[in-house]
This record gives sequence, structure tokens and C-alpha cells, in this order.
Amino acid sequence: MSELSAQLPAAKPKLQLARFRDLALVPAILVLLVVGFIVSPIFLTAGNLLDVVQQQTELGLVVLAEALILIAGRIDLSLESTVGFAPALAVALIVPASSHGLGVGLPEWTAIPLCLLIGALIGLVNGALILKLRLSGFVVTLGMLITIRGVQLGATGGQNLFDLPASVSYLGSATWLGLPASVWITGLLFAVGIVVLGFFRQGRALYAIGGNSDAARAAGIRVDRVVWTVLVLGGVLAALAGLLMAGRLGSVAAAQGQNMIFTTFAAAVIGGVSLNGGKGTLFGALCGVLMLGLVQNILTLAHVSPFWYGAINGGIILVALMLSRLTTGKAQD
Amino acid sequence: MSELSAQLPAAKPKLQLARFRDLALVPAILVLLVVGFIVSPIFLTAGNLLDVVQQQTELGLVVLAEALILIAGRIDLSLESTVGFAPALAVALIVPASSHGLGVGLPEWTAIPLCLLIGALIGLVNGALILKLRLSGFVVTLGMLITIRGVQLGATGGQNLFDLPASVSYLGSATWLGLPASVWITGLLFAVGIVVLGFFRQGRALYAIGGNSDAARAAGIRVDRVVWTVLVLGGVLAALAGLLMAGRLGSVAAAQGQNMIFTTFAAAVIGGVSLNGGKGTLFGALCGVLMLGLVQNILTLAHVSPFWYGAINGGIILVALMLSRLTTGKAQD
Amino acid sequence: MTQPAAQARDISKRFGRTLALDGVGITVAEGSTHALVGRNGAGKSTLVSVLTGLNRPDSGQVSFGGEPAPPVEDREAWRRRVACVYQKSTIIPTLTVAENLFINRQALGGGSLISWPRLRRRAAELLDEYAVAVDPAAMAADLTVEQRQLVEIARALSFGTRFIILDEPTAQLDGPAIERLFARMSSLREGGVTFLFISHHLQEIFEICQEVTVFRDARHILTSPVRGLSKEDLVEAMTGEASGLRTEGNRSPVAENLTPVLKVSGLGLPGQFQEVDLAIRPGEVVGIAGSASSGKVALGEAIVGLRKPVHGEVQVSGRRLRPGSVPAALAGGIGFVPQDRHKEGLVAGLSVAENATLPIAHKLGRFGAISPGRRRAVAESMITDLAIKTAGPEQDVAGLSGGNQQKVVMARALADQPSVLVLIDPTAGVDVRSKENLLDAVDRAAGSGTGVLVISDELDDLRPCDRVLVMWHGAVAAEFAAGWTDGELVGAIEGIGESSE
Amino acid sequence: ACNRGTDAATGGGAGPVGIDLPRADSDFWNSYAKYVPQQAKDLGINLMPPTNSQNNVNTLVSNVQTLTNQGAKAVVMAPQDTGAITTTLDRLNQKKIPVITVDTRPDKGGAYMVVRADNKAYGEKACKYLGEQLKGKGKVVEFEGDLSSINGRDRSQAFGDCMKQNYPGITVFAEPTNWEGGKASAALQTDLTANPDINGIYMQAGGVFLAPTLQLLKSTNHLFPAGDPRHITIISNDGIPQEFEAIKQGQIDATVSQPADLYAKWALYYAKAAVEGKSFKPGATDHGSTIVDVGSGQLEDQLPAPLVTKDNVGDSSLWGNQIGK
Ligand SMILES: Nc1ncnc2c1ncn2[C@@H]1O[C@H](COP(=O)(O)OP(=O)(O)OP(=O)(O)O)[C@@H](O)[C@H]1O
Ligand SMILES: Nc1ncnc2c1ncn2[C@@H]1O[C@H](COP(=O)(O)OP(=O)(O)OP(=O)(O)O)[C@@H](O)[C@H]1O
Ligand SMILES: [Mg+2]
Ligand SMILES: [Mg+2]
Repeated sequence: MSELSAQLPAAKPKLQLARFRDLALVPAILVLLVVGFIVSPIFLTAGNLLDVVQQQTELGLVVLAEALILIAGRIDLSLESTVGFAPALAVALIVPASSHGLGVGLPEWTAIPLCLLIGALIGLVNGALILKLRLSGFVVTLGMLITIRGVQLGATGGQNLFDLPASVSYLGSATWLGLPASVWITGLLFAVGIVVLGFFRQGRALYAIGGNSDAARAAGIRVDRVVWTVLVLGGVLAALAGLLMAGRLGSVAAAQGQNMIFTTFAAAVIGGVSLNGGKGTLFGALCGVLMLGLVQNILTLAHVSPFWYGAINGGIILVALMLSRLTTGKAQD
Repeated sequence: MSELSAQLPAAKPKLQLARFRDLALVPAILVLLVVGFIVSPIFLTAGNLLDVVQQQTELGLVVLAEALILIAGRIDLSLESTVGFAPALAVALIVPASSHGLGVGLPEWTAIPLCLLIGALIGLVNGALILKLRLSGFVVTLGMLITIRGVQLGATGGQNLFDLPASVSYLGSATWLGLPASVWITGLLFAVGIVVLGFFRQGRALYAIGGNSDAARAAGIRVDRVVWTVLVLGGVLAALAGLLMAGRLGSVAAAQGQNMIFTTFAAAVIGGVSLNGGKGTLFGALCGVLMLGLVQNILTLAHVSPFWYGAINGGIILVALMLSRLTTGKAQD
Repeated sequence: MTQPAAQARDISKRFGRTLALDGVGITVAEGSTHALVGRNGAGKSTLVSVLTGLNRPDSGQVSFGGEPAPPVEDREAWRRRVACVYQKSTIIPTLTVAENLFINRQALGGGSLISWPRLRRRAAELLDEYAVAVDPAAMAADLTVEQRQLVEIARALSFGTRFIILDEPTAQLDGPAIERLFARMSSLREGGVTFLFISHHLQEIFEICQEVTVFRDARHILTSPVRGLSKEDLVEAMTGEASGLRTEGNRSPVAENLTPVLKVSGLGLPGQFQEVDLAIRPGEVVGIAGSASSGKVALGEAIVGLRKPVHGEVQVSGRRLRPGSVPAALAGGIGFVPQDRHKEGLVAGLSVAENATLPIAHKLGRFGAISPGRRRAVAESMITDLAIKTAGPEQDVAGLSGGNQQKVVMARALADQPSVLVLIDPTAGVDVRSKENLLDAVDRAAGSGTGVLVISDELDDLRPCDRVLVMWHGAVAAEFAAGWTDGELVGAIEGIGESSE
Repeated sequence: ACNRGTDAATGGGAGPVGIDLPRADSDFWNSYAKYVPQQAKDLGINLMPPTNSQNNVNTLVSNVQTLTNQGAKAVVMAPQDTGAITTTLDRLNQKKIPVITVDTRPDKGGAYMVVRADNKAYGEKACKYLGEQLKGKGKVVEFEGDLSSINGRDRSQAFGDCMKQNYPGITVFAEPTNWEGGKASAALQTDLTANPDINGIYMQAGGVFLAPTLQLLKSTNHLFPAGDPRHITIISNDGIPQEFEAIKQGQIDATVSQPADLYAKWALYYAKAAVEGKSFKPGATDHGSTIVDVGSGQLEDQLPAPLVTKDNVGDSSLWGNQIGK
């Protein structure tokens, strides 16, 4: 779209600031930290900030997944229901019927691999429909979103599954070296993702595909294979997010993950990932996740009226984005 | 994506099928009509089909708005909250404080123009932020979505507004020449939209802008002005949808419109409108709206278990899309 | 004295660290055809965007017929004064050819209501006038590069404006199309229309222009009548050095008995080309010429895996390549330049370095890791080797001038010491001196044993070839050994001459 | 900073007690929110500023974390997603912070006290009322709440089971609505077209479904006052003032009043008692309710949820008659 506009005068700061796009949220986050400190002395304590980080881990993983998919120029709405469906099915295959299971009674240790496998399968099916049948990705994953959430509701009768296998509960509550396991896992995966997307052929391929898939193909990148891999990976990450969430909340709620995709897109796009593909970084996306978490935490600490919560929340987000626009001087898209 | 393959000799059949993209849903809709007939003899009665149409009018207007915006290569998430906010604010400015109004007490007749004006204003502000501040449209309208829904909640104290001005109730329940007013209004607006987008320079400009906005600018189209107009129009249409909904449901619920944007995108994209801009028709979008309505109607008539409703709903949508893909032989995007 | 049709004075324009125009001026006399030349990145296209109101200059003024230019916001007013074929495509792929031709004036003279049948008829007439064989109802996305360019030209000339700018209109056209364009231009000129014409084919300047302005490094160098100027003078003004043009290559002929490095047997793709056999020995440079419909581009694309042939096979160094697979072709040792740099060549948004090293990313580190240092070093050597004008390896490739983008694609093809090079229109939009650089680089590659296939209509590209095959309607119709004359080759390309059918 | 030390609410009294409100966009919960500070004052409780979880379990979890970080000695909450707070309860129990849940019961127990009306009883009351009014015959549309919420599930299940057992002559059309008025309206319209003889409606939330239902009945000519033979018998749940108004006008017949005031009062009462270290046993209470052990020691104070009909709609002790006046 912007072939000619590349000639527009925005070019001036562009060169140096191209990489600042990823840092665009940093000033906004700093301002939020100051605001939070003014609002409440609790805010800047390690405990509170750690809480914020921990609460955002699951969203973080889903955003990680969506950011990968968006960078590769695709879209996946079904991640949201994978977050609920994958752990629900895995747990239901394990726990006895008395705990609302399906009565299959697989061994406990299978919980985590099973859940991740289910996530992978969903990604696989999405990939098949998109790449083999050449259906629109938005439409396929939308249908998938509705379908698998429906299957979850039908299969569990809307019941929460709360007899979690030990491994799942462990994941949700364990602390490793003083930090919650979920923080380690998410942090590590983001670190790996940032390195791979920044410095590995396989990661750069996503940018090439998202930026111009014909050119990527002509450069010898196996476009379909990479896209499929990313979709499967996305499913796995969403399933992992679901595991962490189940573990943290102590059950798989029938509505687990519901409406999450909206926040996911918000975080990714606020963080500079473009819906048109080929642009943005995982670091930016992570900043988006953290920003949303901080705003929410500050609003809670400030005890704003619940009636005005939404308005203030939206207002802060808008102001923060204008701030990041003005500090980096970069037009967004 | 398929730019390379475009050079292949496929060009010939493609030509004729390019316009079939808009008709892609027609076979699927026909199949649904047959299925509906099998499910219930009531289904194919004029009364029932009219019900379906009437129930979809509000969604239809929002889809009309979103389709215009998408075709012009933009996106507006805030339409969803305009559906609630515009009528809520208009009504609150009119009804007395005892009916949860704001105590301003504007005259009753202002309800409809006021509501539409509020919708226009929201579009205007979105346009300013997107075009003047050059913020990302997704992010701006997301922030707007959260903010104005929040303002609605704050201003009304989360109360439903039950005492609607007579004009609003009238709109929601009047029948003109045997058809509900809302059906006339929506049908007429779609007809106008289809004609303008198909046969007027101003309408074609949307396609040009969405297809390649730099080229459109080079061709003398006032890109910014057109986009702004479309955003304002979108706000007005969403406000109108909100009016119809308030009239039909007899109150402005605090959550009116909530989660509607999702279905809106679904209908538009299923109907062949591309998220990348420049593609699709209003007729296609209308087919998308009707298809979703028919599926829902059939499920209601079939009295499927509420627990399996979602799964079956999603499944039908997926199958219908594969069908439309196979019958038109056109890859989607 | 009449006012000049268009005049720009003291125009400066900066893009980030790049000063694209440095106080330049140009005066285009009413009724003349004025050439603008300069090396890649000299600032020609930037001036065009200023003269057409797409870009506001940092300083300086533009006037038309003595009147100051309208504000950039008033696009209609600009369009009344100047029509343009931009270097970058302004075709809207999602619309039909007919609509593209009449974009924003679909109602054909007043009013807003569009009559599609009338529009299609008018479009068909217009296309006929330029002998463009395209269905007006076709989607623009389905056109070939040449067809798109022709549509752009037809559109620009059809406005009825008195001043028309053509930014490298001929770079993607074959000979007959160029001839038709020039014929059309001269009849318009007789009607008093003024042209600003940009091209890297200097003989075209001498053929159709009366005056020429030369830019070098963002500055105005000279404006002079074309008559009395020699090609050497022009090149000297462009390059700033007095060395003459390159003489013919001095590679020694390739031994007959070497085993072919590229062997194409019975290759066929219905509708494009049939039963093509071809063998290229190490160090041999083979050209393929042919008109737009000859199937030469499709053949090249089939060899490199961009298309999947239905019949036959391709062998590189004796190994059969998996058909339709670019990775297989690259792994087999093919390097190539695709026809359309925007579509298949470059990823806008990524840096010059990254674009230049995309196919060799696996060589820049172990286990898929890419060492930024090594990438930078490789890219820097490419930038110096091919004299790519860029702010640095990290610049977004979208910010390069057209010719420099082409050089990046070329650098990439040469990057991996390929055993076979397939070059489709390799020098499109490249300036005279850079063209020599590129062809020298090809020569060097051939000298080290690479078999080269050049698919082009540019006689300059074909001249260094050991032999040139001419394709006609999907089959090889003639073969010329080195030493052919322009006339006989052009005749064969256009299907007059000794075509075998 | 000028704000140090002001976060915990000042003043004497038991506490501080933290309270999280579930949502701000429903009349019922907004009334509850209004009663909370009044009751806290009456009970002499040092109440921290309430948080609001916006109907989102993640927000609830983080709100509770924040409340405890700020020194809450007891926490009152109304988790709409009852499975998803298991871990939170465990954590609070470890910290010896008692939890009172309102309206819903945590799936795995662990609350100091549950204060709720019995949602299964709502469904049953509605079933019995309709069954009797319709004399065991006819067709009834049921607007089911979100089936992934315990209240929607309990009401649906109890209503369905009761109908099946006691009134086999009544056909029930159970419509999934996700608590959305628009969905209910569309489903009712379709059902009425297909079955013009529908003679009963059960809506699981008056706040959401009342206006859409009445408006639809009106525009499709199905709205007749009670007494008219064509009248469709309607029973609702919630007890908001608009339902009372509709009962008075004969548009609907009954509602089960969910006691917002009592929720606030007794939740805070138990919070105070918990801070003071008191303990309770199953059995009748002094306020017309019973404390039940619902399993594994989880105590639940089941407050009375009166059926409101034309006969008692004027009762000024109903919360719906107290607000907005
Ligand atoms: N959008 C942009 N961002 C950054 N630099 C730019 C941009 N557009 C042009 N430039 C730079 O301005 C200079 C002039 O470019 P221009 O396109 O005018 O050259 P040109 O003379 O048309 O070259 P060519 O013959 O290759 O088309 C080049 O160095 C180019 O890199
Ligand atoms: N050469 C330029 N230099 C600086 N800014 C420019 C230039 N050209 C366009 N712009 C800016 O880019 C934006 C788009 O301009 P454009 O000319 O497309 O507007 P438009 O489509 O004519 O709409 P309007 O009706 O608002 O004038 C405007 O904000 C304009 O100010
Ligand atoms: Mg140029
Ligand atoms: Mg050029």
C-alpha cells in the first residue's frame, strides 16, 4: 500500500527510528510507572510488579503466538478457544467421569503433552484449511473458534473441571528460584522468540513472508511450510497458556479464554505488530502486554469508580499511544 | 499471496469468477434454505423469513458501515460501542433524571438527530486521530471502543434506560406497508450503498483507496477526505443501528452492542470483504449477514441442545464456507 | 517569449540522511520533449514526485505556464496540469483494467453515474489505439509487467493534459511497444503537448528529445539542446568522468566439449512454451530474446522453479531439479533475477542487507543463526561491487531508487557463486554506467565457470552473449552466434525475418 | 508522596475488610454496590475501597491479590466463575484471610461462608409457578443464562429437571442467550412464529430480558394483560423495580426477588465475624435463613428469595422497592 508514501516526508526520522518502533511503548511504560508510584506506594514494590507480570503470563503466551502469526502475514482467532479447549479436553481425558471427565482415564502424566498435542492439532487443521483448501484465514479460524468452544461446552456440559492432574497444578503454582514457574516459562519463550526472530534464518523468514510472500518464495523460502509451522506453534503456545491458566486458577473453567483474543490483538498491535504482516517485534508485543497489565494494576490500586473504570482505562490507553506516537515521531499502521 | 499464480493461464476463468466472489455465499444460502425446510415446515414461511431479516437489521447496518470502512482499507472497532453509546447518550440527554437520565432534558424530538450526530462525532474523532495524528486505526478505534463504552457505563451508572422517547420506540416497532420499519431502512440503505459503490465515482473511490491508496492519491482522489467521510458515515450507521436496537428491545441496555464487532467482522469477511481493503461488495456482506441469521434461525427452530449450540453453529459456518469455496472455485483471502 | 510549460526552481528535498535534490531547477519549454537523465539515485524520480504534487519539496517553487503550482492538497488541480507515468506502478490491482484506465473519472466526462458498458467500450478503444492486447474487463492483478506499463502509459496519454511526464516508461517494454509509444508521443507533440521524458536508454533521448537536463548526485549539471551533444558528452555529464563507454567483452570462446552445466530437455508448460531444449556450458553466456508473448519469461521462471513445468526436466551439473521448487533450484546452484523486482524481488520494509542476503542466509552462520556482522560485511561488499547507492546496508530497501533496487536483486543472484545464472531483464531501469558494472559482474561470473542465461530484449544485455536464441510463440525459432547485427536480431524478435515457421 | 499510609481505609472498626464487586453493568449488582457502604457503616466495619472485577476472573484474581497486599483481613467477593478461584482461595486460606463469597459458591469450597440465595430454588420456583398457572399444559420458552456460569447452569438445570418430573405436558424451548437481550428477543420471535400457542416464558434475568421480551410481545401483538385468555404467563428472576412495575400492570406475573440488600448485609456481617474469630454451625439463623453444610464443611447461609407476585409486589421490604425512591 505504501509504495509511494515511502516517498513522503515521514522518511526523515524513519531511518534512525525504524528500530524505535519496537521501543515506542517504553516511554509510555515509564510514564505509567511514575503514575503508578504516585497513585500508590504499593505499586513499585517487587511483590506488586511481580504480581502484574505473573498475571500477564498467559496473555503473554497467546500474544507471542499471535504476534508470530501476524508477522508471517496471517491471522488466527481460534487461539482464544484453544486456551480453553486444549486443557479442558486433556484434563477430561484423564480425570474420572465423577469429576466431569470423559471416563477415558488416561494416565496423569499425559496431561501436559496431551494438551500441547491438542493445541498442535488445532493449528494443523487450521493450516490444512488455509493452505490446502485456500480458505480465508480469518474465516477458518473464526469458524474454528466458535466450533471448538462449542465442543468444549457440549462435552463438559458447561462444568468447570477442577480436579486437575498434579502436573498442571504444579505448573500453575510452582516457584523456581523465587519466581513463579509461569514467569520463567513465558520469559524464556519470549527470549527464545526474540532471538530467533532477530537473528535466525527461520525467524527472519517470517518477516520476509509477511512482507512479500512472493518475494519470499522467490528467495527460496518454503512459504507454506513455514506458515504451517507457525500456525501449529501458535496452537501449542495457546495450549500452554491454557495450562498455565488452569494451573493458576485451579480449574479449567468452561469459559476459559473467552474474549481473550480481543486483548491479544490489542496487546500485539499496541506493541507495534502490524495486522498487515511483516512488521513488529516480539519485544514490542511484550511491551504491549506489560502496558495493559500495568494500566489495569494502577486502576485497581487507585480504586477508581467501577463505573468509570472503562472510560479511564480506554483514556489511558489512548493517551499512552499518542505519547508513544509523539515520542517516536513514527506514523503507525 | 497468489500474485505469482495470477500470471498463470488461470486468468480466463478467473475473469468471470472475480465477480462471483460476491455471489459465493448464494449456493451456501440455498443449501441452508433446504436444510431449514427439512428441519421445520415453519422455516420457509414468509413470517419466519421476515423475522430473520428483521432480527438481522441492526447487525446489517453495522456490517454495512464496517464493509465501507474495510473496502476503503481501514478498520473501525469502535462501531460496537457506538451502537450502545450513541442512543444511550441521546436518550440520557432527554429523559429526566428519575429515569436515569442526565437531567439535561432536551426535547423529545431531538432523540434521533442527536443520536446520529453523536455517531458522526465519534467517527470524526476517530478520523482526526487516524488521519491527523497518523495513529494506527486499529489502535485508535480500540481505545475508542473501550473509552466510550466506559463513558456510557459511567454516565448511566450502569443502568438500563427503559423510558425511551416515542420516536425511538416508534422506529423499533413501526410497520410500513406490511414490513417493519427497520427492514425498510436497512434495505434501502443497502440498496443505496450497492448502487453508489457500484456505479458512482465516489463509491469507486473507496475501492481505489483500499486497493492502493498512494495510487488513488496520484489519481486525484482526496484520500484523507474520503476516508474521513467513510469513518463519519460508519459512526452514523452504527448509531442508527443502535436506535433500531433500542427500539426493538425496548430499552438501551448498558451492554448494548457488546461483542457485536466480532459478528460484524465475521459477516463482512464471510461475505467476501477483505480485511486488506479494496475487495468485496455490499451485496456479499449482506449475504454474510443473512447467512448468519439463517443459521441461527435454523438452530432455534431445530431446538438443538443449548450445550451443543455453539459447536453446531461453528460447524455449519465452516461447512458453508467450504461449500462456497468449492462452488466458486475461488481462493479466499 | 512564451512561458515554459513547467518550471521548477531551487528545489531541495531530503529523505533522512539522503539529500535527494539539492537546489535543482528545470525549465521545460512549451511544446518540447525534454529529457531528464542521470545515474541511479540522482534524484530524477524525486523531482517527478515534486512536479506532480505528490511530494512537497523542502524548499523551492514549481510553476506551470508561469502560474505557481496549486497546493499539494488540491489533487484535481495538479491533475489538470500534469499527467504522469510514475516509475513505481500506480495500477490498482483489485480493479479491472478499464477502471484503472479511467480511475476517478469513470463517469466519462461530467456527472458521477458510471455506465460500465460504455466505460469498457471506451477502454477497449483506448487499448486498441496503443495496440495493447488486454481485455478491459480483466483484473489488473492478472496483467504482466509489460501490460501494466502499457496501461499506465495509455492512461497518462489519454488525459488531454498539455504536460506529460514519463518516468522510465520504456524500461519494461519490448521494441515494437516502444516504437508505438514514440509514434504516439510525436503525434501528440505535433499537437503541442509537452513531455518530460526519463530513460536510461540514451539512444531514445537522441531519438525523440530536443533538450536534455542532466542531474548528478542530487544536483543539476547541465541543460542543453540534444542536437550537437554526443553520447560521450552525455555520459560524461552523468558520471562526471571522461572515460568512454565499455567496449565489447574479451572473454575467450567456450570450449565445445565441456559438459553442460544447465541442461533443459523437452520443457513445456501449456499455453506458455513447448518442447524447449537448451544446454549451457560452463562459462557460456546464452541470451534468449523474444517478444512479450514469446514465452521467454515463463521459460526462465520454469527453470528457476517459480513455475512448475508440465513436461520435461531441468538438470544442473547433471542433477535433475525438482520441478516447481525454488529451494531445489537454489540448492542445485542456480542464482536468478526475477522479472518484476517489486513483486518477486524485494521485501519492502526489510533492509538492503537483509534483502541482498535472503537466499544465502544459511551461509551467514551456523544452525540458522545469522551473524549481523557477517551479513553487514557481505552486504557492504555487494554495495561496493555493484555501486549501489544507499544510505547504508541497514536502509529500508523501499527507500532506494528504482535502479538501485534492481542492483540489490542482481547482487543477490550473484551472491552464492552460482553455477548457473538466470537473469530476466537484469538491467531494467539501471543507468548506463551501472549497466556496465552489472554486465562486467556477469562476465566475471562466466569467466569463473558459471553458465549464464540472459532473458531480455535489451540489445545491450544480449551483446556479450556467446549466442542468442530467439523465441516465438513458445518455441525457439532462431539462434544467432555472437556478432549478429541489431537489425537481424530485432527482425527475428518481431517475427519478420527468418522465423522457422 | 502525599499518599503514604492512606491506602488502608482510616477509622476504627473491624477490618480492614476488602470487597470486590463482580460487575458494574447490571442493575442488580449496582444496587448491591449501593448497599455495601451503608451496611458497613451500620456494622462498624472498616471497609477498604471496593474493587470491581468487571466480570472477568483474571481481574478478580488480581484485585484480590491487590486487596491482600494492602492489608485486607477478610475478603468479600462474588466470583461469577466459580471454578477459577480455587487457587485464590487456597492462597488466602494459607494467609489465614477468610473469604466470604456472595451469590455463588466456589466449586471446591474453602470459603468461610457462602451467602447466596439458592439458584436451583429459583429455577424450581419458576417451574412450579408456571406449571401451576398453566395447569401442566402448554409451551414455555426459557431464556437460559450463560451455561458456563454456575447461576445460568443451576437455574437451567433445576427448571428443566422440575419440568420433566412434574409437568410432562409442558414443552420447554430452552434458548441459549449468554445473558444477551438481543439473542433472547430473536429466539422468542422465532419461537412465536413457529408456535403461536406459546403460553409461558421463564426469563432467568429480568434485568436483561424484561424490556426486550415486552417490546417483542407488544410489536407482535402477543402482549395481553394477566386475566386475558391470550395472556402469556411470564416469570422472571432478579426483582428489579421495572419487573415490579410490569407485575403491577399485569404484563408479567411473577419474579423471584434476589435479595441485593441481604447479600450486602450478611456478607459484611460474616466478614466482621470472621475477623473477630467467631465460628458458625449449620442450622437455622436468627434472620429467617438456614446455614447449610453443602459438603466438606463448606457453610452456606441460604437467604430467602421471595416469590413476588401481584399480591406482594407492594411489600416495601423488597429491595426493588427501596432503590430509586
Ligand atoms: N522514500 C525514500 N526514503 C529514503 N530515501 C529515498 C526515498 N525516496 C528516494 N530516496 C533517495 O533519494 C535519492 C534519489 O532517488 P530517486 O528515486 O529520485 O532517484 P532516480 O534518479 O529516480 O534513480 P533511478 O534512475 O534509479 O530511478 C536516492 O538516493 C534514494 O535512495
Ligand atoms: N509533499 C507533502 N509534504 C508534506 N505532507 C504532505 C505532502 N503530501 C501530502 N502530505 C500530507 O499527507 C496527507 C495526505 O495528503 P493528501 O493530499 O492525500 O490529502 P487529500 O487526500 O487531498 O485529502 P484532503 O481532502 O484532506 O486534502 C495530508 O496530511 C497532507 O498534509
Ligand atoms: Mg527513478
Ligand atoms: Mg530508474
